Amino acid sequence: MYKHRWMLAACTIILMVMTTFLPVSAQAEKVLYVGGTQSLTGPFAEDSAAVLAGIEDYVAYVNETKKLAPWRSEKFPADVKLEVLWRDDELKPPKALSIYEELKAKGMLVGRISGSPIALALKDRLWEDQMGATSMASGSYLLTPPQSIFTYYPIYTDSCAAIADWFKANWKESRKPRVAYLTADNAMGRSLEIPEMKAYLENIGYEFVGTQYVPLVPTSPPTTQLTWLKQKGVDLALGVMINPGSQPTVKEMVRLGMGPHLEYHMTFGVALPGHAAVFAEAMGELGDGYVCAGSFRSLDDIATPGIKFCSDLQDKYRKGKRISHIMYEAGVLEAMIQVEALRLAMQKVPFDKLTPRAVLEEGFYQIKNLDTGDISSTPLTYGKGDIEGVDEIRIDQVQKGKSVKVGSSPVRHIYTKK
Amino acid sequence: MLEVNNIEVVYMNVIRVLRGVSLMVADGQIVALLGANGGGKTTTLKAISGMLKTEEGEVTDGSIEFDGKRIDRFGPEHIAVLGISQAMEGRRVLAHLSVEENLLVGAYRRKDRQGVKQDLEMVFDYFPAVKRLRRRMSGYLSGGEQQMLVIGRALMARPKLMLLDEPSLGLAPLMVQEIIEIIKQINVDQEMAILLVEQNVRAALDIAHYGHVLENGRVVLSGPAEDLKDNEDVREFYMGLSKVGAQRSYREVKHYRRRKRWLG
Amino acid sequence: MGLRTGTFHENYAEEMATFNSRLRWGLVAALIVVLFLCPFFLSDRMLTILTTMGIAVVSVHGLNILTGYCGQISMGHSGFMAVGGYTSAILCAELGWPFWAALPCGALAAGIAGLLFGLPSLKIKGFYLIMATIAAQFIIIWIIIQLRSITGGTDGLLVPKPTICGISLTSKANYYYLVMFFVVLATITAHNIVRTRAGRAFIAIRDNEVAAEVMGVSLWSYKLQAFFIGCIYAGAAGSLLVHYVRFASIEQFPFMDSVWYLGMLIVGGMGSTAGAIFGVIALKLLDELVTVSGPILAAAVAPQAAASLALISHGLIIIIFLIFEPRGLYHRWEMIRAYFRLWPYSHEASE
Amino acid sequence: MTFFLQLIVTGVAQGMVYALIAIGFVIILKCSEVFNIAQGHFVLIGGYLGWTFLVLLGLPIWAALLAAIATAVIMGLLIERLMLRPMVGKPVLAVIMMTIALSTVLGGVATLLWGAEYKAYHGLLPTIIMKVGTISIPSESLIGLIVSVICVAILMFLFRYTKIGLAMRATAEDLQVVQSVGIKATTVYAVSWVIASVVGVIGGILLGGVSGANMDLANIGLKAFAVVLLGGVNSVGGAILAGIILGMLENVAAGYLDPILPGGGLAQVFPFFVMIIVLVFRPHGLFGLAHIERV
Repeated sequence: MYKHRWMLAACTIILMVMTTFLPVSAQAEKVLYVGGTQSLTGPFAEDSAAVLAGIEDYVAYVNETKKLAPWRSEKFPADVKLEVLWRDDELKPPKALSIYEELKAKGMLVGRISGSPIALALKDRLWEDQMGATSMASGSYLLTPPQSIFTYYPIYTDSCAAIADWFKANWKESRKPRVAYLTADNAMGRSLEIPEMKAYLENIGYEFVGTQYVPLVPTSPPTTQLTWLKQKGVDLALGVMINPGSQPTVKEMVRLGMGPHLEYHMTFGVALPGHAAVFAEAMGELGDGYVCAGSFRSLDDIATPGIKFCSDLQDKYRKGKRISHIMYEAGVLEAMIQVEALRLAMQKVPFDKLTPRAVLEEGFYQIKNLDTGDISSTPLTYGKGDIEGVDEIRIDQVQKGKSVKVGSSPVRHIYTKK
Repeated sequence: MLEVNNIEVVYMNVIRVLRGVSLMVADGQIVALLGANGGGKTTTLKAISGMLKTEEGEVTDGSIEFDGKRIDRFGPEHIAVLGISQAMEGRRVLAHLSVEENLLVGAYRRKDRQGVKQDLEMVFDYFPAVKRLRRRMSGYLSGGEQQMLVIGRALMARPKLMLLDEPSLGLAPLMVQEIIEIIKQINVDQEMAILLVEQNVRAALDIAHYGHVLENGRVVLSGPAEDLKDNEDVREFYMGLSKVGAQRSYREVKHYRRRKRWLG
Repeated sequence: MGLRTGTFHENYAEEMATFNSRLRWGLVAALIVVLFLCPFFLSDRMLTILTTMGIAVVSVHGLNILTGYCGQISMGHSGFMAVGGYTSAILCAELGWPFWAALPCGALAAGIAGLLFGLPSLKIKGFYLIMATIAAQFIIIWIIIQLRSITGGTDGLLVPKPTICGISLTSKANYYYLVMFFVVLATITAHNIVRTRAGRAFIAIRDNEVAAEVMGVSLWSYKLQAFFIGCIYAGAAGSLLVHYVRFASIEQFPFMDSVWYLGMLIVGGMGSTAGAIFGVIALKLLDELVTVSGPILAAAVAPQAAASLALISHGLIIIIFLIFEPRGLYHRWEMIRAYFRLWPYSHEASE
Repeated sequence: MTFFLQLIVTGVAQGMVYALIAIGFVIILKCSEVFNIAQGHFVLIGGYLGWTFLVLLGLPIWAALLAAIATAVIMGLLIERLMLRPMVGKPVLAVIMMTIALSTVLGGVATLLWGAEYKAYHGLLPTIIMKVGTISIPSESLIGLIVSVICVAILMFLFRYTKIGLAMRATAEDLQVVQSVGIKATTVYAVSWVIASVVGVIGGILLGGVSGANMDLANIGLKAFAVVLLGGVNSVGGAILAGIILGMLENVAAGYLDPILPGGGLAQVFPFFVMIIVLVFRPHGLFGLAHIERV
């Protein structure tokens, strides 16, 4: 009996595995897929889950109303149904490869990049298949050379340059301001360290001091790194750091008396993943002075049409389980871009002739001034070689526990495209 | 008190070590288990104390009864509580614990604090050498002292039956004599039954009431200690004594035959 | 035609033959043919899965020699893969070497790294060795980041498209053939290494180090040999992986991969060539199953359920195998074979 | 000079938390010869438990601590019963693999219950602000120091003067002997897992108060291994001293060498360098008891 149980178990497992490899049944209606890889495991898990929710809600909205957004008059073709297709890649490049092949085989025409390792693993393949993709990650690696991955906020170096511009504009003293990097110890954080960035900073009148690394998520306060900055007399610290990393860092900074309004004057600015709104909410007045470039608006900023739209989506499709994470906006945005690319492509190419290439060339490249209802800093424009959709960067600062817009700066395109 | 009925022991489902061993220990008796290496003496003790289970061994046949209760399915912790305590082979002191702590470990399952204290003094009375070292880390004791400590620890549990595995192994002859005498004394004073495994046959038979000889997992000879002491085979094989004057060549042939009969 | 039930060897050559019956020969040949034909009827996705499986098989064969046969537990295997991968990537990208020359160099470099980090194994074992190899993993990755000028640091390194004799290996089918060639090669060599003098020495060291030394096995030499050979496999696998992704980045060689290679060995069965393959297939299939069932589970329960599925299922599989089937799938496979071979008198062999 | 002193002070405070986590590891190792790779995951669970009780349920600090400890006790008992007991007597590798599997399962459970999210609870733990001249002492680390000292004192008392402590020390020496006197080894194992789990969870709450709870909290377990090796795997006192030494060395090395190195990030790998050096030159650590192997 023991042996039979074993065989039964083996058979069940084999059957289960087999069923997953069966092709999806052909559907009568016209279906297009939106979505792509998600990283529900790993450091971006939280962001990715919120993005997924945003994509799902936006797709449900388009399917139901056939509208693209409340403020837009264009209609999505009535006979085409959208479906969300996604797989968890656990932020492992080899896994992303097979997921990508699977989604492609299922007939997906647009892709999604959930983090820098995935971007690095997939960007060549996407380019070979001429598939356009939206991305949550935005390091300089996306630009070597600019390919078919599109971001909806500026890449990290451009964001940091915007902070440097803003800080320099408000610099009152006669001496050169001193700048250093205080950044996450991974590919994302280190994407700042390109020669062009340093050259730009020195060019606009900074004295560059050096770099300190903080673990992506520190398990102890980064006292050493901060003390070093203090000792070197740094005025502005730039970094790419996600929220879990910047909260303890800022907390320790305040404790050591470092901050724009504290006895040691130093400003800490991060490129987008710091999400000023979330940060302000979690830290309250403790986080005063923290600067974040390219952040999304806070989810309770209902006056903005895009944010109102997000809120309405949640009311409608997510009763009782509202997502408070700011990357929900990114999900809506990402779905918006993907759907727009598909819609534009369908205007030029008949439905059954749609290929990834057609969507890339007739879709993504043709997106001009896509009105996102101010979710992104500016309307989005893409083209061949132009993967950064926005051309202006919002700069927010935490003041009295609230995220406040303090300025904006044009995208500098720091990275010299090879 | 203890009754071992025709037990068979198999290790790792393959190696059969005991092939039908029976023995009895009556109240207040010292029973000696004798025999050469690999005969199954230690295995018999482990089967009784339940220690086999920690070494992938198993009693596959026969039964072990203690005070009328079958114990061959019990784990070592359970058996220890019933009143059997074992002093294992090789002076297994808890090296990084002090002497006194070692002894207290022996009395771990006892609830009567006063009794434990008295027994501690009793053990120190038996082994005055150990008393001087009561605060010392036991790993640094000499071989004889460690052996005393191990016996003392077994004693601390106030067992009804004590299993002693080769208390004389690797000790100087004088020390052997001392330990053997103390065992006898414990037996007399405490009226404690003792099952003694020994290679030092003469010393064992001096104090034992009854003896069994194990060869290849079988009891080949048993009887009162006095009889065994006089037994020609025992004398020859285990005490190295032979009849004076016997012709050498003949003796060797006979030796071989007799040996063969034993082992067969 | 039935299955052979006894030993029919009549001379030493037969005893030592790798495949001791015509049936075996036939099976192996058939398997190779099937592997060859795969690209003609399998989808790109299946080829991708098979290719990544193949790369893992090469790597796990190395780990099997080191851990399964020689008993030197390594939890830095992914780090050694990184050495191989980066070496060949640098040779190709910076020095313009051809792929066929860079791959063996990568393997060799990993082997040398293995020797270096294997040195502590002469003094330590068990848990301590595991710690040393974990340290190796992190130190290797750190050194790669430090050598930014040649490795690209955390940005990674673009690797040119691999070609062999003018044939571009960029198509999925071509690369699949390349990987399968290495899989077959690795399997045959791994299977044979165990039958050599060194292989027997490894097993002796695993079973009892002190006894092996007393019997004249030079621990010093053979342990290092095991590290060297095991890491050569890792290096080759790392090199294959890097050229497959056409990008070298430290994120391709995470610490957890080292752990899962060991997991594959346990599930498959330590110390058997077939076991290594079984383990890779089993865990990779589980991985795919988890990926596919993620969205379903997320819709039915909660998104977190999908995210935790991968971690929990992997952990549980290992736990179940450790408790109920510690000798791995290969042992079960042998049992089933014995069952059918002796059928209908097979009740003895079933357990 | 101020910079150096600041590094040292930070290092000591950090090292104390490492030590606390390392102690849990040492206790399991001493009693049952199990190398618990999942020790870092107890910390992870602890961090999230802290958030659950302090923020989600809004309990006062003492109640939260008690609740977390109670949860840790149950967790320790369950793990020992379900995973480790079937492994008694199995080879070292199998047991280690089991704890690795345990670590992924714990990670999965944390993801399932808390969605792998970053949960912060700044300012909910009591803090002591101290400044000596220009050097400031991290307040949470000071609390960590005090809690660690209390934990260690309790454990020392437990080991020296209680019956179960005696049984635990005896079990660490010789399992068979302990069984032969009627001590249930499984009880001892269960107690050691409970202690390790409680200590880990307390460490997790302390760290959670510093940096918030996140999946990466588990990585601190790897640093604790370096501490354990440096101190000697079977020495509780060694773990404390080694924790402080390592915390200091790590900070000084990172403070002075990081700016020179092209890639930086030395603090993260420094424990592993220490580990290799210790393994090569002094495998039983600074304070460990040398083990004599018998064939």
